Formats: sequence, C-alpha cells, structure tokens
Amino acid sequence: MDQADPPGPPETLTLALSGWEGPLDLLLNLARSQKVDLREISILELVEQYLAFINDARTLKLEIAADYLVMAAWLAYLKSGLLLPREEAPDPDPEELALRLQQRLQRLDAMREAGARLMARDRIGRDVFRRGAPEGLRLVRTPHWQSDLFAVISGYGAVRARAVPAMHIVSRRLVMTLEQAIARVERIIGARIDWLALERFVPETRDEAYRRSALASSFVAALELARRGTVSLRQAEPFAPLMIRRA
Amino acid sequence: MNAAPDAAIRAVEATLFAAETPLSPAEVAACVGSAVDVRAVLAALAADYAGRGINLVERGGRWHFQTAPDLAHLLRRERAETRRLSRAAVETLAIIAYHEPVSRAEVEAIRGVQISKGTLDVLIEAGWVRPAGRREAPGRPLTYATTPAFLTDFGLSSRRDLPGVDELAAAGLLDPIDTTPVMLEMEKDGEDD
Amino acid sequence: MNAAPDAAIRAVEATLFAAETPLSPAEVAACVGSAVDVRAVLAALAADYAGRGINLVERGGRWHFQTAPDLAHLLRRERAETRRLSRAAVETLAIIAYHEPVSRAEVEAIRGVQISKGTLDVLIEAGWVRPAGRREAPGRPLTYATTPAFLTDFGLSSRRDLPGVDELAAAGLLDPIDTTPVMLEMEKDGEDD
Repeated sequence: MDQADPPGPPETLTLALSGWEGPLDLLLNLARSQKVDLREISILELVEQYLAFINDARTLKLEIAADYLVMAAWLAYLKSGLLLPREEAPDPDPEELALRLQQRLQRLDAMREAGARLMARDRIGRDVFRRGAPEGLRLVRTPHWQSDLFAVISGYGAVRARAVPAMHIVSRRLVMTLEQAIARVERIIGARIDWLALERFVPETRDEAYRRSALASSFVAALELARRGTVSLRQAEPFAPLMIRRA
Repeated sequence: MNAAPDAAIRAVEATLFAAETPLSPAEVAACVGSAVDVRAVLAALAADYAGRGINLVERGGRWHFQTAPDLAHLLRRERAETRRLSRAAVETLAIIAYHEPVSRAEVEAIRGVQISKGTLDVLIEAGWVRPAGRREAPGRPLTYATTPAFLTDFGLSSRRDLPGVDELAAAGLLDPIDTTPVMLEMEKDGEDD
Repeated sequence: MNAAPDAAIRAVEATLFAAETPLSPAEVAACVGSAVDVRAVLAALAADYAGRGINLVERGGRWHFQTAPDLAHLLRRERAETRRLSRAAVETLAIIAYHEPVSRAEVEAIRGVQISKGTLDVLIEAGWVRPAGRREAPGRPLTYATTPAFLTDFGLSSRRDLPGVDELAAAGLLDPIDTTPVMLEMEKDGEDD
C-alpha cells in the first residue's frame, strides 16, 4: 500500500476501505462493476454507488479516512450540479467536471492494465536469460612511451641543480631612507614660504622604483616634520595634491 | 543456421556472445572492424538464431543473445524468483514508461494517491528508472524516465513497443497530465460535511 | 546448423547458455528432463556449432559454450597509447644514462628522493633501460644501464654525446630554477602509468 493508513485505535475497523488505494481506486472499482466500457459509465450512477458505499461504511461505524469523505462531498456537489437544469448549472460546468473524472478513471485503468501487461512480458532474469558466464570484452591499452633528448638532459640538469646547495643573493635596490627624506624636505622647505606639492620634493629620476621609494619616504618625512611643528600640511579633498609649507 | 558462416558472421557472433552487456552496432564494429556491415550481419545472425534455444534480440538499439522465452519453465526452476514489485511500483513504472518524462506530482495525479518514498527508489535501484532533468515549470520539478535497461529487461525493442501504446495515445490517455486535484474545483461549497 | 532444431536441442542449448558454470550431462538432464538423451543431444549441438563463432566444448566431462579460440583477438583488443614519461621517469633515465651502470640506491641518492617500482618498470618497458648485472659489492645490488634503443630513440651516436656537467652549466641547465620543494615530490606507485 502506498498510502499510510490514518492513525487510529488498532481495533477500529478500517478494513472495509483498506483494500482501496484511495478514493480514486475505490471509484474505479465501482465503475468497473457497472460492467460497461469506462467511456460509457454513468457518472450519476457512479456517484450514487460511491455515496451509498460511504454511507454503509458509516452505519457500520467504520472509521473513514478523510480523503474518502472529501471525495464524497465533492461527488455530492457534482451530482447536484449535474441534476440542475443546464442554464442554472454553476461554474465550472458540472458536465465538464464529470468528463474529467471519467478521463481520470480511464487513465488510471489504462495504466493499471499497462502495468499488468508489462509485468506479463518475458522479463530478463525471470523468463529469458542472458549468458550465464560471458567471457567479457576487454580493451587492453599498451602504452607507447615518449620522451626526447632535451627532456633527459634538462632532467639531469635539474637533478644536479637540486644537489648543489642553493645560495640566495638579495639584490640591492636603490631606496631613499626616511632620514634622507627628512633632510631633503627640510632643506627644500627652508628657503620657501609658499605651498609646495609633495611631488616637488621627489628628485627627478628615471628609476621608477627609486621614485616610488622617494615619494613614500617624502610623505612620511612630511608627516614627521608636521608632528614636530616644522611644516604645515594641506589637502583640499581626498586624493588632491598634498601641499606642504614651512610652519 | 548455415553450415559455414562467413568470417564476419562468426566475428559478430563471438563478440555479442562474449559481451557482458548489450552492444550497439557501433560497439560491435569497434570490435570486429569497420569493414564489416554490422547491421546486415546482425540481421542475418538474428535470422540464423530464430527458432533456436538462444535468440539474438535488439532492445533499445542494442543487441544481445538471450534464451528463448518459451523455455522459461526449464530455466526458472533453479533461480530465485525475481523480487515481486508492489502494485504501487508496477503502476508507477507503467506511468513513467508511458508518459516519460514525468514528475512525481504527475504520477500521483494519475494514481490518485501519494507515492511513498520507497516506490521510486525501488524502480531506480532496479535500474529501470532514472531522473531525467527538471521541467521548466513553476517549482522546477524533477522528472523521471525509463532507462535502456528497462527496455532490455522487459524485452522491448523501443518505447513504441510498449503494449497498447498506440491505442492509448489515440484515446488521448497519454496526453499531458493535469495535476490540479479534482477537489480544488469544488471551492468551499461542499466542504461542510 | 539445422533450420529447425528439435525441442530437446533447444532446451539443452538454452540450459548451457544460461548456466554460470560448465555442466555435466547429469546436470543438464536435471534441467531438461530425463526423457532427453542428453549425450546424443550434446554431440548434435557440438556439431551444429562447429565452425561457428561460438563452440560447444567438453572439458573434463562438463560442457559449456565458448567463443571460438581463433576469435580471441576480438575479445581482447589492444590499443597503443602514446604517453609522455613522468618527470620522475625522465630524471631516472637521465641519471642512468649519465652514470651507468648504476644501482637503484645510487639513482635515489642522486635524485634525492626514492623512486617507485613503477618508474624503472616503465623505462624497461619502453626499451630504454636494461638490467646490467649485479655489482660486486655488499648486497650485490642490481645495476641498470641504457640500451642501444635509447641511443637510437634519443638521436645519440654514443653516450659520449651527452653534454657534460660543465656544458650543462654553460647552457643554464644547472641553474636552480626548480622552485618545487623537493620534499613534496613523494612518489606514489603507479605514478608513471
């Protein structure tokens, strides 16, 4: 059974309904009892059968799962709609609903039948058998190794190089120290009274690394001299040129 | 069969006989060489074996030898009966096979009950059903479809071979599935019971 | 084979086909029924399949189908695959070429790392390295040397053509360019596969 039975006291008689896999299953079985093609069943008669079945179950004080009751209510509603004169019928059209119910029953029936026919086919492992001990097909990959002389020579070089103790040499880089920068800023500022941009304190050089070092050191030097009260700093806005003047 | 099969027939025969899984013509060709007209040889071999205790069959584009169905009674005896599928599993398998790709909600709409967790698992574990991508629809539901092993195990050359599939399609019973529950159309009227 | 094998032949054929092990005539009879003259049918079946891609054979009183022996090459196909030597293999080859004959322990001492068993196997399989006798030293270690095929394949007329250490240095091949930490180069077996 797919559907979990509703919880209830163990003695409660749910037996009468437990044979059905939900209301649709019950409806399909009732429809089959009409002994006509499902396309020609009388939906009204089916509704009557279903409601009678549920009523019987109730008089026997059987516990009935909620979805069966919901279906009963819906079928009662459908029945009343079907019995109304056409012009008074509510929306959605009860005839349409009845047709859809009939199609659902047909489809469930068709799939049940199809399942049974599938299971009845000659199945591998049950009715027909594959070879019990196949030899199997194997693909054996035989490697064809490739290398070249350069790989061997440079490989040997790499081995030997690993064996040689490595000596690390730190290359000397031209920098402007903070002391040099302070002295330079003080010297340049000493003779001026106007505002000078920070860049003006950096010596002209083609060495970009040295220029950046000098710029950084001159900036820190300007901060240091400002702290000592030797210079004043001014900047109009973030990222604007930093201006320096003797204090 | 013919008294002296030619080299191509012998090669294809041995290859399919030794294979552990059904083989496509391309896979056979990879073994026997591209000089062989594999499809013609397969047809000739199938004819050779028709009526024998072993048959050569095509399932979903792949070929394998198997015992003749009418001899099942001889062979079944010593083997454990294959696990019986629950009714729910059988119906679910049928719904997937006839409607694939199909979402769980659609299976439930047809059956009128929820699928318990184990039902799809059993079918996937058996190798008959596989997840087949998500549908581009609200909620992007995962869909399911059958596998090549389903065709092989149930002796179907293709899904067109499904019993009664043409009649069902003609009757509109394989049309897209409406997953709106019937009850929702009732609105509030009938609920005071 | 005959066009229409009789029921007994079909039954025995299917039974042997589906069996997971070779069957004795008695075991076959247990499947197909005692009314069948199993030995006669087995002989007839064996004759049916003689010359086909599948043969029915008897081994030690038990019968089974097998693919014809002359078609074994179809079932076990070989495909050559070009593969480059791993760095470990190249270095090992280089050390052997420069220092031959050289033992495995000496190769490891020079490389500074152990070499996996697979590495030497690959070089021997490639035909570039051969065992070159045991050294008369404690433990009598096996030594390795290069083969004539190594010279041919690498375009050398003799080992003297290999550049010396000085020349390597001049070419910049001894510069410590290798930044990979040597310790990380733990070899696994099968690295060269």
